[in-house]
Amino acid sequence: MRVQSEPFTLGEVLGAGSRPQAGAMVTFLGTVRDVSEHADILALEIEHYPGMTERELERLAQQAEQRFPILDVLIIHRFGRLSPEEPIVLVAVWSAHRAAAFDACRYLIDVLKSSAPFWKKEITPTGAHWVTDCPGCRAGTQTGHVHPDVLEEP
Amino acid sequence: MRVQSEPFTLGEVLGAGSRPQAGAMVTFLGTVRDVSEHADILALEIEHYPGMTERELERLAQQAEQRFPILDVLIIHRFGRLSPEEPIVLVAVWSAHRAAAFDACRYLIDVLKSSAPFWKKEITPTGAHWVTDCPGCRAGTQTGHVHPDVLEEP
Amino acid sequence: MLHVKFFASVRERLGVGEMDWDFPSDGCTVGDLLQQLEAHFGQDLAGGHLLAARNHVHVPFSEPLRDGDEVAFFPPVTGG
Amino acid sequence: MLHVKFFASVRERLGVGEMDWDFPSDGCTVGDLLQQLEAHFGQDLAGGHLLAARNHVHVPFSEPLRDGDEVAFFPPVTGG
Repeated sequence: MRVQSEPFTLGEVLGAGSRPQAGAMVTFLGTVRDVSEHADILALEIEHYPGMTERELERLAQQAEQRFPILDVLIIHRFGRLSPEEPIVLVAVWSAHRAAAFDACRYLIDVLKSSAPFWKKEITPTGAHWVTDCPGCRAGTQTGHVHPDVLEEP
Repeated sequence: MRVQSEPFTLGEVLGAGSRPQAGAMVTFLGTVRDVSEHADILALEIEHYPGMTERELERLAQQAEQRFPILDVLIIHRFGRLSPEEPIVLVAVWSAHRAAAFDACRYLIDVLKSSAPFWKKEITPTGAHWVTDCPGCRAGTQTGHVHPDVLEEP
Repeated sequence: MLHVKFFASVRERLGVGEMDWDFPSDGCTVGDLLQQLEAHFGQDLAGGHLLAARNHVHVPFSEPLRDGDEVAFFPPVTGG
Repeated sequence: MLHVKFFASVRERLGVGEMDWDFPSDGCTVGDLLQQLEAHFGQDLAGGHLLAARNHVHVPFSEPLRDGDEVAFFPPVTGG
């Protein structure tokens, strides 16, 4: 587990990729896109909860290791100000066979997105806004729904 | 698509990993294990069908691009004599969102394993044998089943 | 004493990242604390989309608190 | 003329990697060619687990051949 503001590259953190006994490695790399549903993205600001973040990522990795026959897990998540094309998150899973590596990697990024305490703010040419990821906000189905979305100048 | 005997590392072939417009990259790396179901593995010899291999990998990549909303695909597969921990195959898929990248990467490695013309021979301390990947051989359920498995000295 | 933290849009709305708060009383829950904080700040904290953590672990609003706890309030997470 | 190739265990069993073979006749299929080759080599090529390609494309044994084709026979593939 690493929670850091510094950029990283796949080559730096994974080297050749292989690990003894592992026949399969699956990685997921999430990067900053230069456009969202709403606007061009100049930068992404990621806030996190120091202390809880590390604990939560550790818990998720342990959960994956109990749930799937895997050999090792690496999670790196960045915080701070990130530019388009920069890496945000890397999840790498090593296992003897590919099915477990795919399943565990996908599980980890899914649960990370719903439980690790990170929050993204998109900086666009017309302002900054927090990314929301709640069904009420998205679908507009919840009556009297007011999400704490704060708009501000970039 | 690359079909080569030379080793490669993730860092060399993927660089930072990110590509413009892609928010997600999923990779699968298959490496030589030092043990199989039967024996310790000293090396793996991979034979292929030059000409057909390239054509088949190109066809699979196009199929994936038609089937899933993805932006780019990279496939590298090695042939020749490989030692434990060396990379065999890399499949990398870039897309705007993670679901398509996971689905396409898994699809590609699954279809590659069943249609790309590569054959593996395991070199063990007691001899060499072709890896078989047919249900009849594995389950021993097919009556009169004789798989063309040739044993020879290493 | 409780140590209370706010993150992301909640932090920005309140203009406060962290604060100490006198431990209310035994049996007090995360939800009770939230009501007191909303009264203190004179505003609804999150329109029903607030999450809470106690000592770095996600908890429901029914979670009871103990003196010395660190309690955090934040909107749904959007990492990854 | 057909150009015929064998791979992996099939190649090793026959001791032949590639060979030319006179084009049998119009209407001849991959399966027909296989029967002629088995007669020529005096052995069953693959115990029912043989795959075939015509001009670098997987084909069923019912595939008709044309003069000048490259035809390959091999066991189930095991790459990846």
